[in-house]
Amino acid sequence: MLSAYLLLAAAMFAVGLFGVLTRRNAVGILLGLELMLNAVNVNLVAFAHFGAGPAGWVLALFTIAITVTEVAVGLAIVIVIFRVRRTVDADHLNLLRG
Amino acid sequence: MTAEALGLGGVAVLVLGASLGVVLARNLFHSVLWLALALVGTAALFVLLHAEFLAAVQVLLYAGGVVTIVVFAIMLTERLVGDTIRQTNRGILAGAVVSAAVFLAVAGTILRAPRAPAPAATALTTATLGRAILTEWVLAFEVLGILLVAALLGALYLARAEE
Amino acid sequence: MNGVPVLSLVTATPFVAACLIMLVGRTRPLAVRLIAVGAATLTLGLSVYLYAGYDATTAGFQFLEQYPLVRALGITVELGVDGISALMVLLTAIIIFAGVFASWTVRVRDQEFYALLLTLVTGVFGVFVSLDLFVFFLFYEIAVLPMYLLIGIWGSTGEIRPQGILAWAFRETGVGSKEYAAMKLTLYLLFGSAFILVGLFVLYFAGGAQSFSLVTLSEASFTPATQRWVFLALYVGFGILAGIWPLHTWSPDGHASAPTAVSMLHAGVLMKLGAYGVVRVAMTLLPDAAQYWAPLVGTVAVINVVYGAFSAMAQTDLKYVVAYSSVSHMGLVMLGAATLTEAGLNGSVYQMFAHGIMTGLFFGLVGLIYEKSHTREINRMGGFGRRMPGVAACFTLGALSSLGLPGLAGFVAEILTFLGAWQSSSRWWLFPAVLGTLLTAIYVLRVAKRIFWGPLVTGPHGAWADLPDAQGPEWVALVFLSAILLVFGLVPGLVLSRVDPSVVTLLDRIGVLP
Amino acid sequence: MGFWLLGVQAQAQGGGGVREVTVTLPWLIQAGPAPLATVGVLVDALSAAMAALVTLVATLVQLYSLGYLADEAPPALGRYYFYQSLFAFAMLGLVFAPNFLQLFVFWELVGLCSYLLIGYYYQRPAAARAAVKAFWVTKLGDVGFLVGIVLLWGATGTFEFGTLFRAAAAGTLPANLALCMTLIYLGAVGKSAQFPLHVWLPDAMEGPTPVSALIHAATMVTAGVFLVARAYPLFLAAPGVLVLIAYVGAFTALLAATLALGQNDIKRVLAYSTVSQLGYMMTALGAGALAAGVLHLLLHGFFKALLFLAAGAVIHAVHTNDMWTMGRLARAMPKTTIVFVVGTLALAGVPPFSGFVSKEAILGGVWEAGLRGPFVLLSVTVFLTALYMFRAVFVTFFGARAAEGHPHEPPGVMMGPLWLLAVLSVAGTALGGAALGQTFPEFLGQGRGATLPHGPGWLTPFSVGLALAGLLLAWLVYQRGTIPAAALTRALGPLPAWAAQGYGIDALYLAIYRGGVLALGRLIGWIDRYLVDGVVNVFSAWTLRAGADLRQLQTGRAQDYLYGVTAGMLLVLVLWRLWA
Amino acid sequence: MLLALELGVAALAVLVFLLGLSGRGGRQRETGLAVAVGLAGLYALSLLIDARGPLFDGAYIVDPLAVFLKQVFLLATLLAVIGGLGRPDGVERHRALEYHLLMLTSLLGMMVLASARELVLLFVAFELMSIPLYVLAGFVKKDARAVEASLKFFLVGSLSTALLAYGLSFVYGVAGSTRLDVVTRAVAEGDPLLILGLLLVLGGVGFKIAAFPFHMWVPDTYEAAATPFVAWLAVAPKAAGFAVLLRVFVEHAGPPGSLWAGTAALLGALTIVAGNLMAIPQTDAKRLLAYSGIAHIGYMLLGIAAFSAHGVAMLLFYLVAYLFSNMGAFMVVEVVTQTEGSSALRTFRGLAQRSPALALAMLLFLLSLGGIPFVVGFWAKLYVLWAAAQAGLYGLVLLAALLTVVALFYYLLVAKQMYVDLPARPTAVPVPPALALVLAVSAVAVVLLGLYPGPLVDLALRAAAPLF
Repeated sequence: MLSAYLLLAAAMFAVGLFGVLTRRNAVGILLGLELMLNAVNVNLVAFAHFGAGPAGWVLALFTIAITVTEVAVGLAIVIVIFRVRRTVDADHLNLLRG
Repeated sequence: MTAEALGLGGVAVLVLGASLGVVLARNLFHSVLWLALALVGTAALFVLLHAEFLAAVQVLLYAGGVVTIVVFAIMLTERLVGDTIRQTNRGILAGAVVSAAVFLAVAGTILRAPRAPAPAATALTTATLGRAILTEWVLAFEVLGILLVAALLGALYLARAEE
Repeated sequence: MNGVPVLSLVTATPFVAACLIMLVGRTRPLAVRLIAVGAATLTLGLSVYLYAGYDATTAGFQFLEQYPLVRALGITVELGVDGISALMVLLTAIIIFAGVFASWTVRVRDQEFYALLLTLVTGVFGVFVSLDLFVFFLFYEIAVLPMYLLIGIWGSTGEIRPQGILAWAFRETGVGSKEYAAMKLTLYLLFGSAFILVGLFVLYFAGGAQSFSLVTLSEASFTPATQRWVFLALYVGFGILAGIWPLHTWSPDGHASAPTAVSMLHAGVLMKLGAYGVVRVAMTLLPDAAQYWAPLVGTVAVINVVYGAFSAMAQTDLKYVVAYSSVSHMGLVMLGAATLTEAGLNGSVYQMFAHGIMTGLFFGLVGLIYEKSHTREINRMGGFGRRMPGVAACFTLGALSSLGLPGLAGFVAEILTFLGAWQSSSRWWLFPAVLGTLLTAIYVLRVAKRIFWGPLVTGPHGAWADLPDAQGPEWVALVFLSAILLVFGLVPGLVLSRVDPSVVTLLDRIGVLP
Repeated sequence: MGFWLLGVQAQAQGGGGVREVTVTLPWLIQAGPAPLATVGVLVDALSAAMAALVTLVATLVQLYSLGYLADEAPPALGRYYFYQSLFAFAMLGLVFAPNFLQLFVFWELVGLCSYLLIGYYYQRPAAARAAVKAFWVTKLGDVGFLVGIVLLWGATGTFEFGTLFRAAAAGTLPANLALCMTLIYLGAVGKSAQFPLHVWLPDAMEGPTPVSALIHAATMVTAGVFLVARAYPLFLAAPGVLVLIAYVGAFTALLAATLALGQNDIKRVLAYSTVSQLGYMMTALGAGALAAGVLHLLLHGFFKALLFLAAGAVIHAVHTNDMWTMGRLARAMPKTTIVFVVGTLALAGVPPFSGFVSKEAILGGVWEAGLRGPFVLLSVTVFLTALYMFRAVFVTFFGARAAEGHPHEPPGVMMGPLWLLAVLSVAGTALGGAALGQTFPEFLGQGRGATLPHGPGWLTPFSVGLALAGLLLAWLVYQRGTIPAAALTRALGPLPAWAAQGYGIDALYLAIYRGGVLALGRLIGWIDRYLVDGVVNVFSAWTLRAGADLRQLQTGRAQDYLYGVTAGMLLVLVLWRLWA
Repeated sequence: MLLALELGVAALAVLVFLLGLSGRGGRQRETGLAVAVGLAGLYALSLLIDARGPLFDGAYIVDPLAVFLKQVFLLATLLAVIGGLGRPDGVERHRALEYHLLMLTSLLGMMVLASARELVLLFVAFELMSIPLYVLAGFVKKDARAVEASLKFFLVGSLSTALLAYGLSFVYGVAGSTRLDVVTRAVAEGDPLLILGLLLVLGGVGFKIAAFPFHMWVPDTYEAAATPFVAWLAVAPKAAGFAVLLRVFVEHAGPPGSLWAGTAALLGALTIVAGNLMAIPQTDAKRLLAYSGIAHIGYMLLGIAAFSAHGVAMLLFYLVAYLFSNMGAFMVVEVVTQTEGSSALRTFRGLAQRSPALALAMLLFLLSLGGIPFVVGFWAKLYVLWAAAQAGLYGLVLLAALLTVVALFYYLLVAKQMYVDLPARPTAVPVPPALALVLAVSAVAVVLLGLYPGPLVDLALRAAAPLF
């Protein structure tokens, strides 16, 4: 049963990764990251549920909080970028390269 | 057991479907809405795993908070750009292959791993969680607090329009 | 004088002088030179004292000094010399003494030039007097690095036009420019030092001695298999510096581009340092491998001799001729070592010294000619003997020593090497080696004839009317080196009395003494 | 300079004597009781006689030079006397060498002096060319010499003549002795201008004439002969090598004589004549007639020096070397003519001149040794010698046309040495015999009662007849014109044309030098630059390009960076999979 | 007492906050000075107090390794803060509160990380360290390049965080606890899921230390962000990343050591090759240093690949060497950039003739980075190779040594610009006093440690010994 949860989480993680890798829009990439971290939480809670101890819940809780902060900071950066560059298309953000 | 499996199956389809919606939707707003759905679905998973408190946190903080911020951000940038934000994908094939490879690697390991016979399912009680946080993980909790303050400060600094 | 740390003094003096020079300020060129001369004279004096005071009746290391550096890892600054290294110290002191005078006319950023030059010399001294291989390596690196700036800043650019299918690579790397030469030399030598370092590590660990001290390590024993490949690593590493074929190509480019004193020092001393490393480290510590690889070392050496001579013949750039002649002569040095005979090794060490002086003289002269005529192309010269008879005379002397004319130091080295070669296990080495001297006679006299003999050609400003002979301080360098060539050619006992006991000790270790 | 030389001479002669004396000091030391090599002095009859020749001729030439080079600038003159004195020193060192190594050392040094003196007029391209040519060609032989002594040392462990001779006497010489001696003989081939290394000597005439007299006629070029004589006990132990020496010598003698016939330059005539005479000496040694060969060496030293110096006086007077622009000089320079003719007669072997004695002895020795081939060659050479020498005499001093300008006799400082040498050329043997009180072979230590070989009874008339025939032919052709020179040339077919080209031997060397050595040099130079170093440069260029290429990974697009992270992750996972 | 340093940093952060509230936070000099003094005091404190021991039942440990690392963090931050004082008018000046506060919180994260022996704490601390960095990278928020760099940094960092968290979830799940000592026991059983988790963690940390191919954010971020910050970013967080590697993989996941060592060897080799090769064509000093920094990480990874007390000690020594050399080099770039307005390599032309001392300092730093004797970098590189050789990784040692040659190529190119080429302008380059101080300290340290590395080696050996 645990495996089922883990596989589900893995699938979610992979879908999130797909979004991260393919989205052109920075906010879209951020959403993909959300999915990946969400998958982590599923993992944690599933493990905790199947007897791995309370740490899983704690970690899940913390992960949620950290995800929120990441999103906040990430969006702040996106907004700054918008302000300066008038685009959020990750493809166009290549002033720096080489 | 079967009920749980059935529930899991249903939620899994919901969550995965929503996730795919997040990464494939053309309109950013739709993506966000799909995300909200995926997060709520995850909350449902938590319920299935007897972690109701976390489910609540998930719905309130995540599905509520995060999605709200994102929408805010989108509104803000939309206002700045003056155009509805469209989004497309690039390199779908490569992304799919790489993601699939990661999935296969992880899933393969999960299936390969020797699993002890399913241990007694444990339920989460709010009290357990509260006690754990304030005893064993108090230091982490403090650090998390500082992290939240710092992140807030940083995000504020960045997002604030300069005088 | 027993308590005086002569070796530390010799090693440190140039560096202290370099620091002084940097402090003196850039507006006082004479003070800079005087400090350099003072330091060079002091080291020369100390080296002579060292060499004269070396007790030839016992072959071991003398003038020992010890200071711990990193106790945890067993690294100690351990100094000492035997006959071979004492001679090398003397050689270094002689060359730098001459080099300081030879670069008297450096006008551009002379303060930095002298400071770097002297720093370089500290490294060279350090290598020759270190008994701890680690410290040896450390100094080795110091001896390599200043070269980059010395060539990069004060070097000269030759005229090489890339042709053929590899031209793209030549253009990409910038063949011919001094920047290219500086980079090539530095990197090539550091590349070699990578091999040395690996070899030293294996010595440190595999012997179970956990020490870098030559003395301690020489009591450790290594399995034949270990010996073989460590020897190879050390041979390649040191061999690069010694200019072994086919890893020699840094040397012509580097020496041709380098300023006079640097070429003198580099071809005169640093290449010897490579050969010295092979003898001192590889052959001493890995006696079985020395025997096992001797055929390879010697065969490569005779390739060097003949190949270098032919290459020298093909050059039209004077500095390249001299540089390739170094490649050829270093072959003799390595050949002598590879014979594993008393005569051969004596010859090898003698050749290190003789070639050091000779090539120092050569590069000093070439530098003079270049400085006064502003060309390195042999084909643009002719009849210079009329305008610069002194230079011509010294050049001829050097040329004669290089082709092994008796009465000059080169001959003693060559005859000893030949005798050793014929006694060695691969007798046929004698023939290419002797052929090499014939080829040397051809290219070196051909060049001398081209430059100095015949009617005076027309230069860029009329008939080279403004071409002066050597002047003032330059004479010091030329006469000094020429005199040494002569003295050590006539009285070989000066060298052999000190070197032979050490050579016999080494051969005894290798176990090839009859 | 001259005084110093006299000192050396005095010292050398003071040491002279029949009793053999060897004094050595260690030179190359090594572990163990005996040094690897020594320096020292070996005085015996041979070296004493040789030293006497060297010092005498050297002194006379120095004197002569005072007059000959009076017009030179002081610095150049200093150089000249420095080289001359250095030469005398080196030559004596060679002569007194007690071992092969020292002999080789001074052998090279005299070569050096030769090189420097040939190149005395270094601004002249021809002189410069001749100097290096001389050095290279002799060096070619020296390489063999060096290898020979190294091999001999390898087999016997010594360079010392004394030790080697004792071994020869005891019959304990190594098996490869013939090889060693052949190689050592190569040195003599180069130095004494034997075929095929004779090509440098005619060109060496670019040097000042006194130099030619001293180095390239009387002393240095005979060092090869001296070498063979010095190591004679060893050569005797390798009879095959002696036969080779004889044949090469005889062939050289004839070859050079024919070449001398085609020369227009008076000094080159004399040079080829020297080559030819060296061939005689070598043949004598090869035939076992040591005393004859050495005697000819000494006497030749006198009359050839005389000839050169006299020729020098002529050149000094007319400022040209070309015989055909001279003529009837006998009128303006009668004394010079006399001494030149004396020298010529001695050279041609006309009795009673000194050359006659030694030449007879050589022919006798060769006949007695049963070397018929060389004997024939030498006999022809006797005829040719008289022919080409008198050709020179008639053309230069008599002939039909008068030389241009106002030739005059040389000053006393030049004439004095000429007279002295003329006396020695006339009566050298007699004077020597009287001074020594014994025969020359006795002097050389060949035992009491030893005499020069004299061959069968018909030999004397035969050889004198040949010489006179040559003289007569020369008179008919070049003085009387009875037989036109052109007719003579036609009669000989293409031979004269070839001879004028030195039989193409020079061209052959040049071809080997240019097409072989220099071309190979260029080839290897190319290989070095474009292959050996090319590899280095290609690797460097590849590294540079790899950097530039890898840099393309850094596209600047954020998602490619994310791919990077994912790829790294996958890489680690793959490694894990492979690990098991 | 065991938490004295962490509390000190927190107190300093509060102080900065209070200064900000009092309206003075906008003034850089005062805030910066306060922070600098505070950090210096804390550094001194770290040398004085000798408290060692576990806290929270072993979840938090103050051992020699932790102390060593914390001193590195403190020192790096101290130098960076002083260096920041030498900046002319800029956003840091007006927003000194945020700037220093973010730095201090990040520092706090690192310090906790160095001691954490428990996964939750480790994760939170890791984030506390990372998130402020994203903001700091884009601190000059009007600079299009800086914010772009910030976004890239953020995206790569977040993805790595996801990997790390995902890995941690497996580790926890299989081990049944988040305590590392429990993990050690679980690892012994060799559950592949646990290994997978640990490898994912390795990937997550790989981003932090910028191993190839997790490194790609580095050049962009370094090039665009403010130089004193970059100097710090190049050192402190990387040291923290190594802290995680040491704690998790060396100290606690020992048994399948060969796998970690092998992975470290592979990543190390790749990083050395890629970093050095990509540095060659660079024309910007900061970018060059970025790539060279990547290569250095590869060398440090060899210390882990050696998987021995020696290896770890040498890695620690390397960190210190790298700290001084790299920060020094970046500060020189900062000085030159202030005058020339660009960090392009060509601005260094003829520096030796314009400001000999500055050029000499840069040369020392470059030589140290290049691993030349008598400056500390030599020992660093040597010790790491030594450790690797001791572990029998001769091939790797040879590769590393060969690429050192490549590294010298581009360092020498910079040296060439400074020494060989002629300056465009003969005027001296003015050095702000704060930067001069940092440069002097770094240069002296580089030379002193180069001449006498013994004590530091001993210290590193003491710090590393308990891990095995």
